[in-house]
Amino acid sequence: MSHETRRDGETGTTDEDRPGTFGRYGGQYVPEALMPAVQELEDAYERYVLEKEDGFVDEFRRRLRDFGGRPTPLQRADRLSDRLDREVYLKREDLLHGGAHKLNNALGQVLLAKYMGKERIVAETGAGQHGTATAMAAAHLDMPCEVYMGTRDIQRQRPNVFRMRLNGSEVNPVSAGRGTLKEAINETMRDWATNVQDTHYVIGSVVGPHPFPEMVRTFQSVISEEARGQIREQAGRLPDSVVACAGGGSNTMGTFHEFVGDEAVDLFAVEAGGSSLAVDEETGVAPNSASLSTGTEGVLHGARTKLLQDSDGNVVESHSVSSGLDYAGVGPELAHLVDTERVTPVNVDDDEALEAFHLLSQEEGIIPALESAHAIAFARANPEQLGELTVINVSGRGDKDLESVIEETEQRELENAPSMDIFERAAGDTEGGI
Amino acid sequence: MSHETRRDGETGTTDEDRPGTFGRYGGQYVPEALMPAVQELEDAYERYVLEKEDGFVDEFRRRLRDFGGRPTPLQRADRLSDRLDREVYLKREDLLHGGAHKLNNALGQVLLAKYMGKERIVAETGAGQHGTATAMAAAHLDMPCEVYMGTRDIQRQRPNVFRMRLNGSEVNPVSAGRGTLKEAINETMRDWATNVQDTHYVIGSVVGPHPFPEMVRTFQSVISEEARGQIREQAGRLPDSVVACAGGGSNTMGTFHEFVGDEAVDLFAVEAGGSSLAVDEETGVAPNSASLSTGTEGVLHGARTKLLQDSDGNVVESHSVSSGLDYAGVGPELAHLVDTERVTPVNVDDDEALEAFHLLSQEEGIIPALESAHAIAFARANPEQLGELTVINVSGRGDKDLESVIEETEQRELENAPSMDIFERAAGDTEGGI
Amino acid sequence: MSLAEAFDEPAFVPYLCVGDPSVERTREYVQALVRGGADVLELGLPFSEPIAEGPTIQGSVVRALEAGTTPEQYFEFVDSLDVDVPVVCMTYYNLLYQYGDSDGPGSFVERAAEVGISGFVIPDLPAEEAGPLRTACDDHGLDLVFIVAPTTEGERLERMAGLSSGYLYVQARLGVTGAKADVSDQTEASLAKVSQYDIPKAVGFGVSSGDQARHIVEAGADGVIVGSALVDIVADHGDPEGDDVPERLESKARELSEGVAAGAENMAKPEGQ
Amino acid sequence: MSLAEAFDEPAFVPYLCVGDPSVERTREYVQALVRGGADVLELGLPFSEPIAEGPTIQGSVVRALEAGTTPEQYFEFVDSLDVDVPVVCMTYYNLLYQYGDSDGPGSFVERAAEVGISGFVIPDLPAEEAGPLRTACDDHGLDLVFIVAPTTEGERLERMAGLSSGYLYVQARLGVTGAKADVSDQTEASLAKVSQYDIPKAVGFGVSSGDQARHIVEAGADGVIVGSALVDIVADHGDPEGDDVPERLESKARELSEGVAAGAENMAKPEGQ
Ligand SMILES: Cc1ncc(COP(=O)(O)O)c(C=O)c1O
Ligand SMILES: Cc1ncc(COP(=O)(O)O)c(C=O)c1O
Repeated sequence: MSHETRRDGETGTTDEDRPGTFGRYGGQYVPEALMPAVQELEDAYERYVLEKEDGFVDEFRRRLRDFGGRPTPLQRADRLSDRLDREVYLKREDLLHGGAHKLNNALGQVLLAKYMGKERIVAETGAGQHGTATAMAAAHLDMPCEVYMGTRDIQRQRPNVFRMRLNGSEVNPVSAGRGTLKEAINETMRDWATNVQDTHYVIGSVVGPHPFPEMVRTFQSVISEEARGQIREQAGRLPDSVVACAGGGSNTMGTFHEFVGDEAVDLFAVEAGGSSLAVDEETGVAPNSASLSTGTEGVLHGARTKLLQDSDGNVVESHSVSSGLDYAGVGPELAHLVDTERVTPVNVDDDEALEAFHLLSQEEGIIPALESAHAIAFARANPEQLGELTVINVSGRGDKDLESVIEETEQRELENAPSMDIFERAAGDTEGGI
Repeated sequence: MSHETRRDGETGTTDEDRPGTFGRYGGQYVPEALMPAVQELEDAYERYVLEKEDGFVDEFRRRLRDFGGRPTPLQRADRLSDRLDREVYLKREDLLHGGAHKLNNALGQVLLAKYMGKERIVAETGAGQHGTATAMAAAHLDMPCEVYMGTRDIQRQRPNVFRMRLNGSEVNPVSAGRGTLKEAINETMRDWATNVQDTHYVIGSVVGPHPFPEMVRTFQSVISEEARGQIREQAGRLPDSVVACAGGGSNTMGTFHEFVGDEAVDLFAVEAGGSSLAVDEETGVAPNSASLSTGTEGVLHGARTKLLQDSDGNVVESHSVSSGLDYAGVGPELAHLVDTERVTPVNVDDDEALEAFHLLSQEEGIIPALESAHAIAFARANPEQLGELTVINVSGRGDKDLESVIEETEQRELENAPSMDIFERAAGDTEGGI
Repeated sequence: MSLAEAFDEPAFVPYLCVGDPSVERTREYVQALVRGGADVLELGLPFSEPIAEGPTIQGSVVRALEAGTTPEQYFEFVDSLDVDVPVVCMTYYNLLYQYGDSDGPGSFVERAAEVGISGFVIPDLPAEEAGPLRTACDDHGLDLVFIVAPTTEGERLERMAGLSSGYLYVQARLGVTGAKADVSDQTEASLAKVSQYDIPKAVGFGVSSGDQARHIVEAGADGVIVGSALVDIVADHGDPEGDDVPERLESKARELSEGVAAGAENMAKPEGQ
Repeated sequence: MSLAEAFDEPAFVPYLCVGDPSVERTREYVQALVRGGADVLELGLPFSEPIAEGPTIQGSVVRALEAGTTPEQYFEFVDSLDVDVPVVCMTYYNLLYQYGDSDGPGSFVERAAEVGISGFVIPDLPAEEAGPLRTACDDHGLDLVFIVAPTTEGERLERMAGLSSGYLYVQARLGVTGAKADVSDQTEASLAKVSQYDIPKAVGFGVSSGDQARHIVEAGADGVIVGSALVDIVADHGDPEGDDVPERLESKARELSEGVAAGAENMAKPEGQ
């Protein structure tokens, strides 16, 4: 046999023209084995979600309402409004079933998988919020589900692991690397590549190969759809600004989407500034997760986007007190909106986020997720940037964060943290009188 | 000085004619020092709540919506309906802010205290659900709040203690007796008796002296108000039955109230059967909390009602795997509805409740509070009693119960409990490959 | 001696909970109090939910219950008590309600009358709920003492003064039982408020010293009720055999009764007697 | 030798990740593989997110990164490599994209050409995203190898066969890299699917024994790619000085290359050569 080295046929399209790209970002950088699945998903997304075939959209909306608890309220924050001397409204995604906006997406994808005839769900999870949302949706829709989670995260996030197991999902420990989110994503991709024919991979944010970023954003857009109507009804006009935290960016895009066309509305994506914005090239660690503010263009987990990487292109470890923001990449659409200056990327550090957590808990009676506390912290520190009327997304509740907030609070000097000596007092008291 | 032993004036009314009684039950058995406060509250309740003065009711409804997340959905439980071969709808109070129906009452009372010009809130809590709801409402409405909690409960319910402290409430350890709910109620009564002039006592269920039972029921009736409308809209008719768990009975009365006049609707109050329905007179312990089914008439915490007591009239210790049901008394109105056969008291034991907890978690993607699991367990075991169409109240979510469910599950052989060996597997895996 | 006679002179009214630490020891304690000058005895029958008590008396109640004290033991104890002062039973309504076969307080009152109890103080029974018990007391010739709180006013005060017999229990300050260093200014105001009613007024809640007792009597009280300061002595001294609780109780009682007597002497006596 | 020449006879294509446990040891290992009969070398450049690799190769990549292996070290290593077989660089797209000052894969390809690399396998770069790299490879005369998966069909298969140069990497089964006892039946079907294309077909994913290699060649493959079975040897033997990894690699390579050769002999040879 003899062969000549040759090539013919098309050269392949260039990235920027293809559907599934947002300016320079997006695309489908996945192993060939996954491409058919990705394309099948693209088709299904177009048919069921965009073209509303077979009543998918109606069923999705109905289940979001009855199972998920939508619409979530838009609440005027009385004391925060006083404190910041402007009108502050909170979009209460913390009230969604499961305790975070994550269910909007998980329910959408599991339902879509059902419409596609898939028989098995896999998902990755870091802090466990996306995993629990997926496990709930899978239980609700009677789909077997396996969630990959780093061994370190499993030990740190016991309650969420319990919840997934209680909902009947398998939780597969991933021990590679640091045993955290990045490794769990890699491992879920591998499962998908192996079982692609009957399995759908429910990705947890607006990241990954097309159509995930657009599809997840579409499922999450119910947030801004509601919020835009609610603020007009309650305040009589559009807000001057909208604020959301950004990890992968799904609550962010969900909260922004319907406002993107409203040019007078400023959009702030609040990233985790962690303990510092610098990257330590030596150790390959960025003590932050501010990929929009400090990241550079590259390819991660299937998409071209902004990410935290060293000069060679290896992805560095991100860090944040909030595990849901602790991710080195960000959704490609959000990266594009930042490049085109439609969205302003900002960040707050761990201490500010913790203080905002305490502030909202004490003054509004809402214990926010540490992720959401970042959005509050930005508003608190920069009221003048908000205009007269602002909407802040409370992407989730903080029940999952209690232990870590207590721990982190103890290690710092925060302005407004309550003392937790009650346990010692109660222990001391067990014998004595009152 | 000489005196003759004499008495004149009225003899006092007999209990059964007075307002604040339900048949033989109810009344105001409180120390004299509290009577003026109780009467002031009675007046305020009539003016603001019943006669809707000063926009109280509108403000309450608005805050329930925007802060609390009302209305909560009524959801058809697809798989439970299949399994029980009838239409089963779930009223999703687990989606209320804080994770249980408790906020309906706490928000109403704290707001009322504000209208009354009170400057301080006290409350008792057992499992911490009422305490956290009150702490949230107090933070939301900017009222200082102190919550009394048994030292034993403090150690058992860490997350809820954290939440109260995070919301800015003081938590006062009560070490008397067993250090649980009963003692915390006594202690809160004492605080109220001491600080009655500026303090309102937010009682956590439809118990206590008049007007509490009626007032708490009124605040909680929003559940049945919504549910009755929702089931008519979704199923086209009234249900054949309505099911709710009963501890003190606040979710119960809230879920039943609007259906009480619908005579064709059967009402089932599901009590905690614990491990046995018998009372051990020797130790003064009832290994259950089934005061409607097994209790006798007496006076407890300010009202005449059914309660678990020994033959002398001392209150015995109740028990249930679910701490929110673990109370020796029950609301007087519910006791009366049982006596008049409008409400059927039933009970399920600890094992059945745990199995129902697992069932709902796995098959519907809803992790219920252990309290609410009792209602599901009754439905599961007695489908034929439900008729063709039933509404079950899911009074709260089970996040608070995770650790205790795992522990209790390990000690039993349950039909459907998932294994939790994941933590050992994850720990073992930390070093090896996948 | 009847309650009415006991208040002819300003009276010292000590409280103890029966059964703490045992019925037999309570007997010694009560005798010591009488030796120390008690004019009336308030004897607590322990109930599991003592919502009007502070930590001191609550502790005593818990110990008495742990020792197994029952209403029947209580009655037998009072029956066998060989002292010449009237006994008032202090307890909570549920124990009255449950006693005997029929519902309601009747059987309890009947049995109380049998063993020579003179009257009742029931802290969780306000005037509004007292009808059935008032009737039963009337039927058996027992007194029913009501507590007038600092918050009691107007019509309710009228009604309670009218309903009360034996004496009026004037609560010296808001809150629950318990010894305090200062007896509040409230005392004088409270006494003034009830001065018009023709019934003995005994002041309680927080009295702990002879001095306080004297002041209270000087302010116009017909009696001084002391509980926690005595229960503190019972609680502090554990050894059931050789301890000196009776001696200490007697001397505390003497201090208090002498305070009462001193107050009585110092008082202007506008009505000659 | 060019890639085209290397596939004149069915070829044995071993994979190792450069830098595991160090660049110097990799040199010994590579020489051993060549002694054992390697016809083409697939040399991995470690990337932090190796999403297409199974645990074995992933572990190797992690060790190489921990040893500090960079693209530049990789290039210098290949440059200094004294072997007479073509080297294919296997890595992920982000490393190509980041290399050099300008965006895009151009500088990387240029440098690769400089050090004598013959082509690339980029597992996270499907045909749809390959335009820029294909162009750069063409500009520098390098091959770009695409992976055909069991799920690749129809138009996409056409397009990829067209785009691929050097060889087609035929993925033997779904999933990620990793040694398996059985090479799936899928192999024959996969080879049949691509038989019409006039380009060498090398089968990989899961091959671990000489026997399997022989079967694969008998089924019509032009090459057999083996990674995890070799990396297992690298991973199992830790002592950086005196271990026998090179010997074991050489003997495993020999087993595999002999399997390939045996398969080639046993094959019917319809086209004379
Ligand atoms: C409550 C909450 N908010 C925000 C995030 C960040 O994700 P995203 O940026 O995709 O919204 C998470 C992720 O777990 C989360 O749990
Ligand atoms: C979720 C939930 N359901 C039910 C109850 C029982 O209370 P109730 O009978 O007053 O509704 C509790 C009490 O804590 C609770 O937390």
